[in-house]
Amino acid sequence: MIRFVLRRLLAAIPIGVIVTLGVFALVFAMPGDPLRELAGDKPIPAAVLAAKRAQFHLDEPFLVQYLLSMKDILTGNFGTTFAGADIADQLRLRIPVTLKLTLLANAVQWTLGLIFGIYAGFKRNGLIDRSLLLVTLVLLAVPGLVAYFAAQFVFGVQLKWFPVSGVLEGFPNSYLLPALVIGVLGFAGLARLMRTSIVETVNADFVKTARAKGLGEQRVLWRHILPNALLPVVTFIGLDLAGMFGGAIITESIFNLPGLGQFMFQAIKLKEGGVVVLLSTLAFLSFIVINLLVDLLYGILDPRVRHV
Amino acid sequence: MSDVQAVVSAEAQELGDGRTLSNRELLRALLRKPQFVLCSLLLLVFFAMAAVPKVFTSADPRFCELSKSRHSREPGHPFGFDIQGCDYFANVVYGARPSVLVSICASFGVFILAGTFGLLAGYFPGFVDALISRTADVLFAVPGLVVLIVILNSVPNRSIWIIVGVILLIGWPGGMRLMRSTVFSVRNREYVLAARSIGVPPLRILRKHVFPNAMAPLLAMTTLGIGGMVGLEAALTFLGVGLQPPSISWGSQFGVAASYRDTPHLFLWPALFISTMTISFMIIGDSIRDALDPKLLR
Amino acid sequence: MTTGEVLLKVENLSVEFDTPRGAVRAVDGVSWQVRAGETLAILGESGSGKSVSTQALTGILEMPPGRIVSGTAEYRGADLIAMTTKERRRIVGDRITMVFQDSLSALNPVQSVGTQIAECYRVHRGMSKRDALKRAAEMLDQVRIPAAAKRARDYPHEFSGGMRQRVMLAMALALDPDVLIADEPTTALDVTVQAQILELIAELQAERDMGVVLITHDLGVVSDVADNVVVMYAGHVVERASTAAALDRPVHPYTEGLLGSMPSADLKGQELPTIPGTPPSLRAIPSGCAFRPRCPIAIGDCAHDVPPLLTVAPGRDAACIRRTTLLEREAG
Amino acid sequence: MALDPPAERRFAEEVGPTVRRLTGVVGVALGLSLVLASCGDGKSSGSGSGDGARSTVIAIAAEPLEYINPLNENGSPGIQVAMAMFAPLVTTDPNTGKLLNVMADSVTPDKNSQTWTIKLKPGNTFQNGQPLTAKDYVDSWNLTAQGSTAWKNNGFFSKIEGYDALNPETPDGATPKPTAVKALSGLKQVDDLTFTVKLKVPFSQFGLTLQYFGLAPLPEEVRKDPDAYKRKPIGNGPYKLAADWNAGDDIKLAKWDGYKQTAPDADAITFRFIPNADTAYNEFQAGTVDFVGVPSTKIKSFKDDAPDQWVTSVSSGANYLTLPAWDERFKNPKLRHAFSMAIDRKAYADLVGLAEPAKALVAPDMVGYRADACKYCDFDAAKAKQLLAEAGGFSGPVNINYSTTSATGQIFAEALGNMIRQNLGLEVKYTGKQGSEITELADTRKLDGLRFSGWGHDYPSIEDYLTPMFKSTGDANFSGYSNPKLDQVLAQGDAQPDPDAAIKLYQQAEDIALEDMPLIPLITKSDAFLHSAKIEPRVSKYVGVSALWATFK
Repeated sequence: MIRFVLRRLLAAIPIGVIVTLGVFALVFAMPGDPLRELAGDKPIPAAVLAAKRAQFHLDEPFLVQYLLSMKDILTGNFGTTFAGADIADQLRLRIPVTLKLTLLANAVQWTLGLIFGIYAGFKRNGLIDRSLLLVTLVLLAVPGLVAYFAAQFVFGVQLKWFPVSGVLEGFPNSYLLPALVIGVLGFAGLARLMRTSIVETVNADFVKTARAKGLGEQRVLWRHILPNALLPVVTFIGLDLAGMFGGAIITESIFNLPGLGQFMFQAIKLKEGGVVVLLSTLAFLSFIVINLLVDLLYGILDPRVRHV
Repeated sequence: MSDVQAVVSAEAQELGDGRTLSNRELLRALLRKPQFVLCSLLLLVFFAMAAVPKVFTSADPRFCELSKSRHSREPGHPFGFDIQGCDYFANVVYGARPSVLVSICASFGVFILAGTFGLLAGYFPGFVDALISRTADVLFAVPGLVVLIVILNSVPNRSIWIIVGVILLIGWPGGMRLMRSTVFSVRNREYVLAARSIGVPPLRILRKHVFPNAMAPLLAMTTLGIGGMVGLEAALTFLGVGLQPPSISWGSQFGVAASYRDTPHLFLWPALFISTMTISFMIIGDSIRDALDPKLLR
Repeated sequence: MTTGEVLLKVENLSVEFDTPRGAVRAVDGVSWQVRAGETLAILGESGSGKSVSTQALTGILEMPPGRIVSGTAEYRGADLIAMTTKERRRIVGDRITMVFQDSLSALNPVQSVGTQIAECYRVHRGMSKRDALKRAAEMLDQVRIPAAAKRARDYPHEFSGGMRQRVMLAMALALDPDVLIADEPTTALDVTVQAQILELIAELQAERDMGVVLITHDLGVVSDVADNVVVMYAGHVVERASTAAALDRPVHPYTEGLLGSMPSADLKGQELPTIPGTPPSLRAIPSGCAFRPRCPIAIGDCAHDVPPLLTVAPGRDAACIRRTTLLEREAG
Repeated sequence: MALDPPAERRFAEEVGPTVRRLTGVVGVALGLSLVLASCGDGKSSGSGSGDGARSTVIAIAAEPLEYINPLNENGSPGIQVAMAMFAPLVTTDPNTGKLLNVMADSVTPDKNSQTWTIKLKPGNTFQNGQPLTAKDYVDSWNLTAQGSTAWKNNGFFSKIEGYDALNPETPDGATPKPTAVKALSGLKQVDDLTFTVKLKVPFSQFGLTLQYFGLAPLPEEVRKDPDAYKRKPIGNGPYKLAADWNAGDDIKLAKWDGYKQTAPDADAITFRFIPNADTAYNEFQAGTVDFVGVPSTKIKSFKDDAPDQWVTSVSSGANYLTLPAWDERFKNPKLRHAFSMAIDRKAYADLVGLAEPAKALVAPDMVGYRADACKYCDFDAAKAKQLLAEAGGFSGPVNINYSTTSATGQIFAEALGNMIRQNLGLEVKYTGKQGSEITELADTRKLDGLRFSGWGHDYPSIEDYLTPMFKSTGDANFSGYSNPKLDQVLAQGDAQPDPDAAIKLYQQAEDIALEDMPLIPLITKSDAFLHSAKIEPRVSKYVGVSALWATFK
């Protein structure tokens, strides 16, 4: 097991290097001068620009800039953004926001998705199942933008059930509306997957065996079908979680949640290679770690793929 | 987009060991489903709009009178006017082309790329597999939207082809994984072994034996994913990296109109068209999936 | 020692499937019975309805799309089909148990085999977890699995095919059932293992005075272990006889054909004769006698009516209008 | 900068990048005051406005500030906050437009306006209790003028003698080293409350520029270690931080007792940063903020959304379509006139909202403005076509650049593009880029095609429109325009001591520019703001809309 983990982590290193280098190169190749971006349309004295350029190593060649950024990241010495924000502060501030949002959204998504998916899968072709299929189709077809704007306007501005935006009311109030929207939009996928998985599993031979053993329906469902049907769902949930440090750029922007997504978007606009790479590294690390955890969990759930 | 993709791939994965239908059988099975027929007709209408918009409207979408900006409908202008005072119906009709092109080309391109790479990776374990899979890992690990934004911000001219290209770049790994795992299950089947033993060259085996038997799940995933592409295009406009005028597309129409709450017709129509097209694609994807499902064939 | 009591008696069982293209009759008016200590073989090609009939009467058939149209299946006089699910569950899994063909997919992949066997004791006997597990290990030992106590903690994929089939057997026999329905229990195994398993079943059957219903497409298996045989074709019983009699003098041309295509020492060096044609799809069963298109002795009348199952000799039934008595075989 | 609606960056860029000048003292003050002052309302939904009735929550549609340091701040969000926490030397009287002293007791130029003597009022202190002295100003300004400090208001001091010694030319890209010289030779402390400023050349408007909030003094402890104080500024103005201010938090201010000058009404002010302007607008509608700028997408609907709760600023400044002088295809003035006359300014102004068609190159509220200055600014499609034909047509598509940072950039670009296409029969294409990228391309003369631009004066004179944008060496001459004759007329105007005579000369220069038309005048526009029922923002035709100085009902 330890060997498995180590092997996976070692394999991640070259990928991490390529990811960070690639992202840095992309940002580096973006047209325009990063510092001018910072200044908006206002002329900035040459001396000020030069001083800033030196401070952020923008006068160095590409590879040196990249290595300096990586050094900063690896030594935990994040420095400041072009605008002067302490990056470590920003992370301390923003990671919890993104975590709260994604976890709450995922909780909504999982709860709804699992409940409806399991129910629909068990009562296949029933009323609930058919409605679920229809509703999920519609949900999957609604562009996220529509949903976010509509929800903010209806539930925030008009009905005043939720705060319109921001995080002032803290957790969970401020996060409820965006998390609900993300969760409801996302539940469609999970519910369909769960349902499909159950339908597939119901037909498996071992379910026949279980029935032939004279087990009650409930026991067959919960002890035999569900543990097997959950396996692909675990993978899906893992992928979902692994992507969470990417942040929800659009949701965070519309609901004014100061999370990693907005930070990333801002950094891209300002061409802050260092920040973009730092955030990409974070996203990458969480991707690797969560994937690893999911694989380990999967190994526990499914003895066939145990990693020794 | 990624959500839909993940679900679809997981859903489709179950088909991996399914037996394959002949095309005619598949078509016959599909035509028996009314929802499939209805959605196909709808899509045909959309495709026709994309191909020959003139048939649907005689108005010039680019004839605009600013004084009519955002007016609601009037005789001869069933959808009213857009912000520029152009006939909105004509604009929505003409908007079909980029939307359909982006969604179809991106999906089809992803299908081709993912299919090819998946075939290669699944059939040639070792170096080829490692190369392709590790590349996919890299792309998986970077948030897709970030790559989209960065690249689209960098290119001098955002045409639909650029947008399609970037979607291809970040879209293929998901399908590749699916294809690869399907190929794994097919590559040791008797007919493949037989072909190999009589010395059929590998590429021919891939083309004639492996691909036809392994493509069903990827195909289902692709059809289910097509609709999401239009929504993605709208999101790009919101983020300031969408299509530029004079291109007219549902995504950019919606993206631009989203802020104008007081004239709801501006976003209702494109949103309706986007959703209808998306749902149609999904139902068709569902139908194909069901038709391919061996459990229902018994 | 066998009491010879009739344990399970199936009468006129018909099962249909609802498909998008209309109902399909998979089992049509099937009757058979099995006594304590007896091994009854149900012989047929795939699609002949042999598995469906047993799955229907035990209630494990997916219903819908499956549907029992008519018939009874009496276990010691109580009709399983008319029973409520709850009542049936007290018998199926306890008094009547089943073994399936593909043991890898028939065992729950995420539970250890011990747990799966123990579940029988827990559900039907209400035993504690620990006791149940202990009994499960004993059961594994009885089916000759080495180091049974240790292996009980292993998962299905960690066993070889033969060992896994023994696990299935252990599970089926855990509660000392009266009737064991073995659905192609050895098909996926190689010949030596197959023989071991059949031998094991026979041994355990003798110990327990159990009725065994052996579903198979393999005439060789039938000849080795079955006392009586029921031959099915396209959902119908076409012949019913003691194994010895059927092998010796088959009445129905289908049985005859099967027998002819069995490899044997006599035919060494010759091409193996086969039954021409393929079994019909259930969607398109020929009118009259379903075997007609492949039958060497078919006549025009065969197309008119489904041939009834007629007694052609004491203890021998066959459904063929050309051979309504045993003697006609010689004549035909 | 007046053009820059302080409320939000996106907003600012919506008609086109508005060029703002660092030195723009008046301009900055004008623009910023729009935003600054709002006072709160009692029902501000418990979302963190201070307690008590006289508190205000002001929405700022921008990313949260990272520090408060007026000297290193030239964006409106930062200056808005600085306006509450720091006090300027002088300010403009909102009622009369006259200059008023705040920290200064007197500001006196010498005969030729080259050396200025600034005397401070006695008794003022910083919020840490330390007295405010001339030394604080001199040292703060010297620190900022030092290039290696890299503070954004460095450029302001370039007019002062000795600036070049603190900012030596560095080879392109090289890092400026701290210079041996640490002080501007033109800056002299006379006594505790008096200092003098010697300019490189005479400049009669220098006194006006001193109201810029970017010139605020920093106390000694802050000057020694500015980084340590970036989140706990020590000001000399009416408000101080009410609580610890951490990254991303609202900025909560409370009235500071030690402030001895006239102070606004509010007891407490909260600045809340909401980067998405539409979201900020929604927050206002939900009643959680008291003051918000109306984003461009809501210009048509705000009066219905918040009846009786809106104010508009008096517009000042102008918006243009800039033609590239470096592109041969645009050389012919007739072609430029054709473009100008193909534009239906009335319809365009209606689309933008709160806007009027432009009829001159300078803002309508300037002395010297002539409503009939532009002979080519009336919409006449037939005439435009004819002029285009006379000019020999135009080859290739016309490219229109727009800023993607703004929600409406693309919409406005399309509107103009449609007019050019329909009225001139030319093919039009569009390029969306980030605002700064467009500026950079224009700066380096690489931009292809038209762009939007805007200008707000730094001091109320038509000269401040003509010199920066049309003089060959003008610092905002992004069109690359150069006409020696215009330069000459401008120079004559600068040398003319009689104001009326000078204006005549400047008007001549405007006529030359209109004939050549490097920029096509488009519209002048106002900004709108919403306020809660409890407050009434101060609206002044001289300094615009102020939330900071709102009165409570």
